[in-house]
Amino acid sequence: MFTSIAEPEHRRQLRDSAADFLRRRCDAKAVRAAIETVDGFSRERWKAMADLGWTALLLPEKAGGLGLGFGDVAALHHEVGKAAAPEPLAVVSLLVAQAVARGCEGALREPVLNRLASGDVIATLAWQAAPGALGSDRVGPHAVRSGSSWRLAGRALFAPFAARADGLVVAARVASGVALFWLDGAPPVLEDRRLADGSTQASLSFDGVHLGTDALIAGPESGADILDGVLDTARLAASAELLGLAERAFAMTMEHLKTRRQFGAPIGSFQALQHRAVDHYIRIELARSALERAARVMDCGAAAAERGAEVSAAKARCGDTARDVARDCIQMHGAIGYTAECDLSLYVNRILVLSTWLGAARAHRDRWAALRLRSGEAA
Amino acid sequence: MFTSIAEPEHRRQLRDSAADFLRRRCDAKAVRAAIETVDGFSRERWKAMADLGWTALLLPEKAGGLGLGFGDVAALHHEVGKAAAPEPLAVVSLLVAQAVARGCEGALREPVLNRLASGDVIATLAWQAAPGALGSDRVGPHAVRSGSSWRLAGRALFAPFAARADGLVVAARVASGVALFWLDGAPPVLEDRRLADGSTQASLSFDGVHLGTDALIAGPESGADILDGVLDTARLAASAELLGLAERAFAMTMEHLKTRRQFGAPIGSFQALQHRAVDHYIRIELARSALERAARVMDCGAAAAERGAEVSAAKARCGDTARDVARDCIQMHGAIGYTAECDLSLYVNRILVLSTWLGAARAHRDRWAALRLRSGEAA
Amino acid sequence: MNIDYNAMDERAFREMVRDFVWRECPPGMIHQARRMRWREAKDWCLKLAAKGWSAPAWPVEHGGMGLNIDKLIAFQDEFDRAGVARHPDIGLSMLGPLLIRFGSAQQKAHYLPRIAAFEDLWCQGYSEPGAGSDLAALRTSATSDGDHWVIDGQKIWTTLAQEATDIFILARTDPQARKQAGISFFLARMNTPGITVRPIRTLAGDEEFCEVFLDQVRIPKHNIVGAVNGGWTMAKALLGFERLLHGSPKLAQMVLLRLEAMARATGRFADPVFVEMFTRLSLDVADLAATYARFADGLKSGLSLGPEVSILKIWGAETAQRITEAMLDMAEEQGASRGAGDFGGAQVDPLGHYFLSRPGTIYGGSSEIQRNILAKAVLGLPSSSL
Amino acid sequence: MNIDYNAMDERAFREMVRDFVWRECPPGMIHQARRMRWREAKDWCLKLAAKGWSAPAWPVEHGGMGLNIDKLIAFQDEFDRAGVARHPDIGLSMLGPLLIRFGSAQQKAHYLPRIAAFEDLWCQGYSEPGAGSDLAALRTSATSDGDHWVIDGQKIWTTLAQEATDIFILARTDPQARKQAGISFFLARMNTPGITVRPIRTLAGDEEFCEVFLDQVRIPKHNIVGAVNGGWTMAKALLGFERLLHGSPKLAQMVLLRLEAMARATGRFADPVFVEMFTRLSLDVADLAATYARFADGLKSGLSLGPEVSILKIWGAETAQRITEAMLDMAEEQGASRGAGDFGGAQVDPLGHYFLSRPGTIYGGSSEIQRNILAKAVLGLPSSSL
Repeated sequence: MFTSIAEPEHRRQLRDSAADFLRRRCDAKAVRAAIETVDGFSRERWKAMADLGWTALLLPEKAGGLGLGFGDVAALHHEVGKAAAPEPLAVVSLLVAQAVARGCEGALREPVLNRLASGDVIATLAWQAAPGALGSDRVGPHAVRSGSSWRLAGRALFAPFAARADGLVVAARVASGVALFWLDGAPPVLEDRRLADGSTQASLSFDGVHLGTDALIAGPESGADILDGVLDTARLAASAELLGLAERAFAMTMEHLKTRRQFGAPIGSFQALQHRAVDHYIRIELARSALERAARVMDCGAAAAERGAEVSAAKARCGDTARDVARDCIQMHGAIGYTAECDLSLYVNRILVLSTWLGAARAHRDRWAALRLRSGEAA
Repeated sequence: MFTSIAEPEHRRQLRDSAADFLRRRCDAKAVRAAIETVDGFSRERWKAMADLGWTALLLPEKAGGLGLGFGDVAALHHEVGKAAAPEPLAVVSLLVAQAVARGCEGALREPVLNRLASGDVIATLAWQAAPGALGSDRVGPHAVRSGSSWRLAGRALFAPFAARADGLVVAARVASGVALFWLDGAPPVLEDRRLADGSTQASLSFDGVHLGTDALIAGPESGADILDGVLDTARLAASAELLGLAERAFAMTMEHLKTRRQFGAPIGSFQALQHRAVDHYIRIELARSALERAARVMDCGAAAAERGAEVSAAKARCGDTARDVARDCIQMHGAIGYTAECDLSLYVNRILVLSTWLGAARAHRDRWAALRLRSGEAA
Repeated sequence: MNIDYNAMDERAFREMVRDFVWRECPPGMIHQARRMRWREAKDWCLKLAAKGWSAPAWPVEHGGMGLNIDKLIAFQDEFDRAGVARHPDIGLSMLGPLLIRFGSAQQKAHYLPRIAAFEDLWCQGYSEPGAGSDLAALRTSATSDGDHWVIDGQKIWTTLAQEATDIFILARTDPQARKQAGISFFLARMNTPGITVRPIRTLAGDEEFCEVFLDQVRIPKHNIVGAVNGGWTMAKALLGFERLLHGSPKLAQMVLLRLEAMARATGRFADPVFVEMFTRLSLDVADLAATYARFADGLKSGLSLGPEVSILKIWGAETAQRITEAMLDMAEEQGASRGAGDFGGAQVDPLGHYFLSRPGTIYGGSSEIQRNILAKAVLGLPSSSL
Repeated sequence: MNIDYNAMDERAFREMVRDFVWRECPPGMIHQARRMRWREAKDWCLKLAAKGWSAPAWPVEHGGMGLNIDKLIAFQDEFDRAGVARHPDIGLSMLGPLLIRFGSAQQKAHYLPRIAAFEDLWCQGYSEPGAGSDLAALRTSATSDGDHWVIDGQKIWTTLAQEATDIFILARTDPQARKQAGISFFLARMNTPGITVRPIRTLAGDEEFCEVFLDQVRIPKHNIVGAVNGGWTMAKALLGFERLLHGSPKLAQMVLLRLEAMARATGRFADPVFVEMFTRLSLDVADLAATYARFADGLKSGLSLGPEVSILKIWGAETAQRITEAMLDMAEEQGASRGAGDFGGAQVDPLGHYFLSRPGTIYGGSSEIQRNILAKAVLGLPSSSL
């Protein structure tokens, strides 16, 4: 149903193998079982994903990674989205591992990256000062150097899976910018909340946390750039997942329209529903275009402003589209679409989470406008 | 098709007689003939409307008027809208005559009101400083007293029919407020423009205009209130016309949907068009409710803020609804709806004019918000 | 206790109601983003019953307040302004009016006082799996067996059946009759052998609806309302009550107030983009309320409700949905959490409200079906063969 | 003059085109809210022809520039950025490609050079009264009479027929054949006896379209393109060209640029509500352009255009409409005037743009029909009997 434009061969192979794995290991029943656990995901499946190299897609081959690019990240997460897989792939492999890989040149680098890539640990990133914050200018925690240690303080909101994590990258404001630290062990959770899709997010308090100088991953000369970079990378992945989620929710709804009958005809033969379905189809195709454009721009090594504008355009489009598709898929399913036992619910709930994660649509449109309209370059 | 709730008997009679007159004297052919003249309306029909008392609806009976209320004004203009009658009824009878009637106690009062009520002259109102201005805080012209005369200066925009008028009320900023003056004869037109519906609007320059002290209709102690009052009254009428225009455009489109066939069936049997038609029907009913609420509030003698909020709510709703109905009526008519020979064009073009006249929807929503949200009273 | 409420001055009446609500309604019943369970609502319900206020719309002789339409609107409005959640009311708002109109003297005498006192909690056996809004496709059957009817079938989307004591059931008594003819209307205790209930978990994580299985359920013959095969009259009347009930602007007003509370507490009224959107939504709700009042005026002046009353349900439900989507937008990352969150001090549950507003366009005749009906019955557009 | 444009570096190619356009295109051809007439476009057209640039997409051997798709997009893009209005191009964009593919050697040799030189101006006799987008209902007939066909019928919505020198006509040559079979494709001079033109005034006050009456119009037998009764192939091919042409983001881009010019000149970028809306519209256009590029990439890599290409036309036309509605909103009272007005120094015609964008969702298969096709052909939804 959806337009496929030729992709490079290695990417198609990545897609095929991902789709195959997810079909076998992550059907709706398996997702449902995982999200009802305390973790909200399956550690077994997580380990299996790591074994496939999914946690190390962007890492250079010499660091044990696959050395792939952003287009490949988008393709993988697109497949992950189609399966509504609940594992913290973008968090660990893109937010955390990329922060360490890009920032850290010290003794921490190898062991941390290895543990992350192996799937043995779950780690997360803490940085966000307030709802709607999008980057290094709105970091919550702060830190001061005091002799041979760093004294941290302040709070971070919305750290995914933090209460289930075994380690943490924390971004903190320091005297001359933003620095990144590695914090081993359980993060200092203040409040843990369960989200619509069964995953969890915590707010953290760093008051009284002391770290050795060896915990520094990136100092103020590069911390902000690295933070903004990994956030945009994770947004690309979230956009791709949203696209996959929207596509599958839509496809399930089209199946429903073809099979469910009312007033003596399949409801999919009702023109009003057909036209609405077409509207969603169009918007899904626009979302695909926005996503591919963002991945291409990132693969070309664009500067931060260009990357930010395109990633925000993609996140806004994919988030809005997915949420509107979800809403109308409930409606087109009728009452059954409102039940948890309908597989659609897995998609709707995950869309509701990912569409707000790392910035909802309005925040990203505002960022796009700030980056693009100021310079007089409109569209 | 449209919901009729019981109206007082005198109002139904007013409606019936108006509908009858318009059916006889103002069918589509007659409208078309009138709007292609230099005036953009028919002076003959104007005189006949005056003979029916339409120019003196709100005037007290002792001043030769009908002594009716705002609900009646709304009812009459609703009928006028249904016929797309191009005569300057709201301008002369509400903006001008009401300004004179409410403000003027001097020698001018009787003769001017008589000439206006008789239909012998066309007069207009000049006040507006800029696009989007809504009231006495944004008056363009200004005046200073100099001995026994007033020296005027400054400009006013969007004065309807000014290049065809034989007299003018001008609102001007003076030392301590806003004053209203009567200016006899041809207004000082700077630029005359023809609007979508064939009517005209002019910008005026008052530089070098001198008026005697007897030209003062209302001084600064009451000028602003009177100006704001007549503007809201004319907005009520414009809202009612917009409702009537939207209803008729919609009804014509429903007729088209019932008779025009494509692919072997009347196009009105296509469900997608049916559902869109219902959406417009709903919005027309909401517009009717907003209009009736505003008229009722005015008939209860509400204070300026309350009146302003309700009139703005009605103008915004009626304007938006009419414009959306117009747009979709073109679409539902297909190519024929894009031609000038289709009667729909008369309605579309007039809607495009009235929906911006005395403030487009956004300006009125902003005004509503300023009046209602500041005080914490939401809905 | 014999107050003539209708003779009271409206302001005094409102003050009386407001005073009672603010004083007596437990905080747990205020501003809830979901339907209340009996255990949560019980205290409040019994207070209402003790005051004689459980059935504001019923005639006084049946234990109601006998309010006229003005007072009824004022009464409801005060509850809504205070943010009182909906308590179990199917007996009060659906079955009661039906029995008053169509029930036998014995049925009225037996059931109405028990409903008004919250002794019985009713649920409705109406929709069936796969039938959705298409009531004519009803498959539950009732066969005569001596002095009983024996009912077999399955109902779905039965609100809070798990805590109901009684159920009313539409079942087919004449399998030969076409479509709507041949349906009858039954009353049954939930503890009758053969009735099983299975709660359905919703998207929101609640168990608001149930499936009800009916397996050889024996019902005494006198537990039929109206004539045998006359159930369609009842069903239509219920639809009529529902149409009015579902056309009320109260859900939209309630969520708008929550949106406003969130926005005030978090300073969003300083954001012109928010104010513009909030203004649009406020006017959507205000014009809905004005239209509702216009229909109510029509009723008062003796007009009957035509099919055009459906516009209230369509617009009300869709407006409520738009408002809850605006709540999600404003909540940003917090909109992903289950349960109430803190918004600058205001406790609001945007996701709960989002879910709560979903069924409004699906149940009681989906918005699509309502539009089909309006297109034909009101706009006079030709039938499609679909 | 034998430049291999396709071998040029894209930047150099764009600079060359831009330079020519900015230097040579008359100001009256820039930023127009309506289609240009021949008398207005003539100078510019003849300059293009003299430069050999009138037919960028045609092969070099037929007098075109022979541009590949990248260069074609760049060429068009430079025109659009400069705001160049559309000149009479039906011969160039519709008939030319058709003749190149289906015409006889004589037809190519005779017509193509005349089209490229703007000696002939073509119009299309395609739609008929009452038939709308339903081409199978074609009623114009052609009957054989010796070495001529005699054509009778009526065409409508023929763009600028009043200034065309030639017309191509679809007519039914076999009245027995069902629907699309039995149609043929004819070429005729407009001065052939029996052809009468009546302009149709539009909502916008222009006379952009005409009715064309065909009364016993005698056409030599060699003026048929393709086989007798083979016109449906031609019609489909034309629809194919149209689909691509109509999917171009250029109208949406053009009106967005005008909106931006208005907003910059009047300081509206200081209004957050405007910026929010402008941002949405900009992203709608940007994502349209990205989707168009994705389809173009598909074409380049050898995929053929399926029915899903219609999404471009639907979204492009509807986005352009939304943008022009935003122009009207921004224009406030000035949006009611006919003709260009002054907006802080920028000359813009919001009403003209509003009208100009209306036909995009009606002609060439209305948005409703495109959605019907997509629902069935792409989404695989079942046919309704309507």
